[in-house]
Amino acid sequence: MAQGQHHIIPIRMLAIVFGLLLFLTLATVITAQIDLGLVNVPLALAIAGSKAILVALVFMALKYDNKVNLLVLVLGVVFAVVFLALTLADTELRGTIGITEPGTTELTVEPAESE
Amino acid sequence: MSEGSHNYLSARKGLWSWLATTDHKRIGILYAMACGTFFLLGGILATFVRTELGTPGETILDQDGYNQIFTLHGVVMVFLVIIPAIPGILGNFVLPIQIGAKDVAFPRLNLASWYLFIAGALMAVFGWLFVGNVDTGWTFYTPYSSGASNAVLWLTSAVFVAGFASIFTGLNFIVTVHKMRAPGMTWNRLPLFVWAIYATGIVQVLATPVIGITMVLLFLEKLMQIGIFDPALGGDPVLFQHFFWFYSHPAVYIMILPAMGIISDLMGTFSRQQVSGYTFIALSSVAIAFLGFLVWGHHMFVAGQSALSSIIFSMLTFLIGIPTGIKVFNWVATMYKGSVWLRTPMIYALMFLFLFSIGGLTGIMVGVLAVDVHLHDTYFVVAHFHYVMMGGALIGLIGGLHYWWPKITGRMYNETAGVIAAILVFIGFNVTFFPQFFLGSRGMPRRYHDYTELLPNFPEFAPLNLVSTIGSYILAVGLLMILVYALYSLFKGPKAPANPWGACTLEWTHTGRLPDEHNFHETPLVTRGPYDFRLADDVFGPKEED
Amino acid sequence: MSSTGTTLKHYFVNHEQQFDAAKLGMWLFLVTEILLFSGMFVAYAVYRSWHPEVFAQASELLDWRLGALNTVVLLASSFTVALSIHFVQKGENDKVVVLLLMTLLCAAIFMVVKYFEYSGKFAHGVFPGAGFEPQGIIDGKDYSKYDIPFAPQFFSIYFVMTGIHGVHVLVGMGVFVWLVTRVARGHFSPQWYTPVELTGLYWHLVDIIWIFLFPLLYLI
Amino acid sequence: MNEQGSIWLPEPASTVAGDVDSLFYFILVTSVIIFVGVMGAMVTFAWRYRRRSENDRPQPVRESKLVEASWIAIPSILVAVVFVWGFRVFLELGIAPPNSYEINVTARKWSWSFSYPNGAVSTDLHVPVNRPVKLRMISDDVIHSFFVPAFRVKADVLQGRYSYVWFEATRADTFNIVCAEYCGTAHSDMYANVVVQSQDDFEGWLVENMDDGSLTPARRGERSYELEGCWPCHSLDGTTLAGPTFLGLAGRTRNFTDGTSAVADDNYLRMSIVNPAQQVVEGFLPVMPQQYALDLSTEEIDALVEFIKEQQ
Repeated sequence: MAQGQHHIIPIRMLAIVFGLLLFLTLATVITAQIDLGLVNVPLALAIAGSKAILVALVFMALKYDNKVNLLVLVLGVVFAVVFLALTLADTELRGTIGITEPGTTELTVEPAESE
Repeated sequence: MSEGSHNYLSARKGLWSWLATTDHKRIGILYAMACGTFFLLGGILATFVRTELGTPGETILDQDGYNQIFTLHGVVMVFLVIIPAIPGILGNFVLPIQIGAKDVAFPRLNLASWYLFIAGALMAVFGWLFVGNVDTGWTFYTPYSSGASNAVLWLTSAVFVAGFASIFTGLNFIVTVHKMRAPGMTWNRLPLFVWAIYATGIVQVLATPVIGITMVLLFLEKLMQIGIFDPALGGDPVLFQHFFWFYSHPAVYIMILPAMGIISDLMGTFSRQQVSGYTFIALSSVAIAFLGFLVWGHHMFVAGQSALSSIIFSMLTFLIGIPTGIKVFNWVATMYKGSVWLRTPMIYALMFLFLFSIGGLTGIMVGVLAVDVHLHDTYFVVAHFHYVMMGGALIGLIGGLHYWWPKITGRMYNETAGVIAAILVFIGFNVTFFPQFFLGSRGMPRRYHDYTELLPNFPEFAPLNLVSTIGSYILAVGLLMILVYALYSLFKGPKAPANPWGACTLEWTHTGRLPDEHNFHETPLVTRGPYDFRLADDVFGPKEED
Repeated sequence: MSSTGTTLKHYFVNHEQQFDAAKLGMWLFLVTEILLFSGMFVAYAVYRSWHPEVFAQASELLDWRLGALNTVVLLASSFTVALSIHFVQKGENDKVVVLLLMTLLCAAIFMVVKYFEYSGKFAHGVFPGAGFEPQGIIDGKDYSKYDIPFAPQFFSIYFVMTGIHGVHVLVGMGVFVWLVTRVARGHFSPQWYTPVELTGLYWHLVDIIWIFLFPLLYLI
Repeated sequence: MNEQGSIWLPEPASTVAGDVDSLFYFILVTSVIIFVGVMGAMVTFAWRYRRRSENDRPQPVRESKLVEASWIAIPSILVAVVFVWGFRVFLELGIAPPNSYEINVTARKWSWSFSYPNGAVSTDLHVPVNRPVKLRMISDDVIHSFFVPAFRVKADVLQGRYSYVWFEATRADTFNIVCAEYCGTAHSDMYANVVVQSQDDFEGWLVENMDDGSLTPARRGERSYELEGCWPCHSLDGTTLAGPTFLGLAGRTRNFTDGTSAVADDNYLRMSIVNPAQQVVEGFLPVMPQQYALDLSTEEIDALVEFIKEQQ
């Protein structure tokens, strides 16, 4: 009954996605060998992200599925990013505000005494 | 639908029918027994802690003994009582019936999560009894925990396993609410208890895995010195605190949201009034669930995190105050022009409002950057979270248990005894915890075995601690009294009518004195909201007690 | 009620509801997996941003060719799983068996490669945590030169991440073995193939995690 | 030195304390007003609309959007005010004046030691009055937290990384320093004093405590006993704390947890300092840190042994 009516993804579509995934793997390996400076990391992550999206949408059939499932996945990713971002907000920014300048060892400077 | 042989208790007999049950109602009762036992244990530990602190110097425990006892008190109360209790007991029993379902979406998973929970608890007990002492505090801060006894390995594994019990419970409820609602049970006809448990489920599913991986990393840190959290190996102890609080702050909402749901139902039912601001309360539960993930750093203002992130976290913290405030104001407004029936559950609901307001307002206090620097890790914080965790979550649970007791057991409890116990709990609670605000803001740090050395400068610590200890005994008497009359009611209590409170959610209107094994004879068709007392009156007016 | 399908549980109204519920449940479970791994990604990001040069240097010890091979193997296994769902929806169960066996084979190759990677590391003193003491010369790399501060952190994270990922692969293999026997006994039909669908979702997620692990650990 | 103040807060004794207190009392008063308002409404409604009979029916209520909006808006404004105020005072607490006098702090289980620019070291913190003082703090072992209630300052002290706190004391008096982060067995005994002195007294104290190498070995040992934090666990008067007392220790026969025994001679005393876990005396736990072999020079250990032998 009901399950028989589910969208069947054509083999052609699956094969194209598989091909794309292999291509992107090759791309990430090649770009990693070239020193692009600051671009390397974002590029690798962008490629990995596109691969993940391909897998999620087609192999995992989210493209054709109930949108609630997509929402669930997006929420999971969003909160993983929140975890990452707010933790890095600490670890990357330590010492930007606060008591980091060296103090003095001199006792002769006594501005407060004169008040 | 009167007394028959088909209710959920009489349908099957024998120990196995309980241990292998997939009936959500029976699993709720299994949780009740487990959590009840752990609550008793945690409560006994708490009286040890308070007795030790009652007088200066060593009273009944030496330093190490005291450290172990408060650690166990924390671990038991947080992981084995407050987190699982309301979803496990009342969520399981009530939620499927309230939405008109015959069971949760995954009944076997539901049973499995109870066994996981028990397995986690047994691991903790095993580690404690046979492996070694744990004195790390329930927060397991590194490097103290990575250098502590091997029992920590057992405790972290226990938290990991019990965490999965919590995940599966939350997952089950989310799917149940999405997919199992009866015809006509639209989202805006869901009882607010269901909304709250649903929001709790979101937090359980999204936050709990992180305590899982934290415990794995801590386990490996202790076992193989992987150097992620231990500064002696190049790790960062503050990173551990991020990991820990990413779960443990949302966990606060796992504890309090279900209690808020109970209070919403109680306020509606016992005021016979549409709950004021239904949509606001429902959505504020979800808002709290999400915002709860953004504020964990307010536990770390003085821990050595960057000043900038402290500022961000403090700002986000205040956002949570808004939906919480909305709830409180709406609950009070629900009584306006209602017909307020002051039975025991309603007394607990009002008590919740009193205690939770204090907990919430002092929460604002400790969320303010500069003030928290002074108050952090003092008894002020201890008092604050007991007002929220116990005055909020546990008082909500006790109120809910009184409310649904007739439906769960089919019997009434003694109303007079209920009121007297409630008054004792109220007095005992405030006498115990209010002095701790003074203790903390005057400078007494938490987790202190002794304060003798501080007495020359702070002579008031002695009387304040003594009062607090006396209060804890009053509180214990009140709680034990509840246990006594509940047991009495279980065996000797008068039989309850199907709907003693005149409530109009499905568990009261569409089931008998005790629900059937599969909840309903036929799937209910829902045509009105959960608090439409005027519509409900014609059909389901309060029945006479028989 | 289908003769090949499992019966409808009494608490569901129809198969559609039962299937949707199972699938939503699986998605929620996958989200918990994402959050579980997120902890390790956070640890990775923090230590990488603190010690980028150490991470770059330490990752030289990982062989990107083996990593790339494993990536291709896992992608292929995802492909075969996706195909198996295609065929189970069409009721061609003999093809499903073949495809699932191919998936198992890919998973086994993945684990064998991992085994060689791990044992190669252990043989030269590259252990997670306190045992970290790299030594010996392989492929012209003097391992003892990698005994630098915070290199242990890189390898701890490497072993924990790939280790937990590997556990997931092993669990997946166990489920596939169970699935193959059930498919072979004709338990599934276009009317009811929920376990195949759910296992497929799980497997794809394991693949996605690796898609991120590969560049982060081996390449950059 | 009784720290009077109000029932809520001890008497402020630093420049920032007053600002923190004003904010504290502002929130307190606002909270009390809100609390009384909400509870007043609750009690009034519960009484005024109490159920009078079985057939009591509530009156219909129309929900007011205005009311709903106002109790979103008013709390929002209040928390915004409180946040900004808290933020400003937090910056004040967080940024030390550039001319601050710098003192190094080491925390360990379960004692503090303070070292001054001229080489003086002490177990109680001595600071000049009306002079910003900045502490650079580090821990030898687990996390501790430096907390002076009278100054309203607190900061965790970590291993492997400095953390800082600054304050300017406004009264010459003695105040408590407590450890606010749980750190194990004797956490509640990890206290010290901060002695606020006039500029002249402070300078005099500094000179007096400078280490000029003129001490006898036993006196140097006594110094180490205080500064390295032996005293929280090893008494000199026969009291049993977390570790054995030093009174009458030398020359006595010791029974160990592994069943063996030995006489406490010089070598035993030395070994107990550098490798305390090797032989643990019956009735005690192996809780003593292992760090002393690294922290103490050979001369310092010799001096400590001399000092212990003196306690008869």
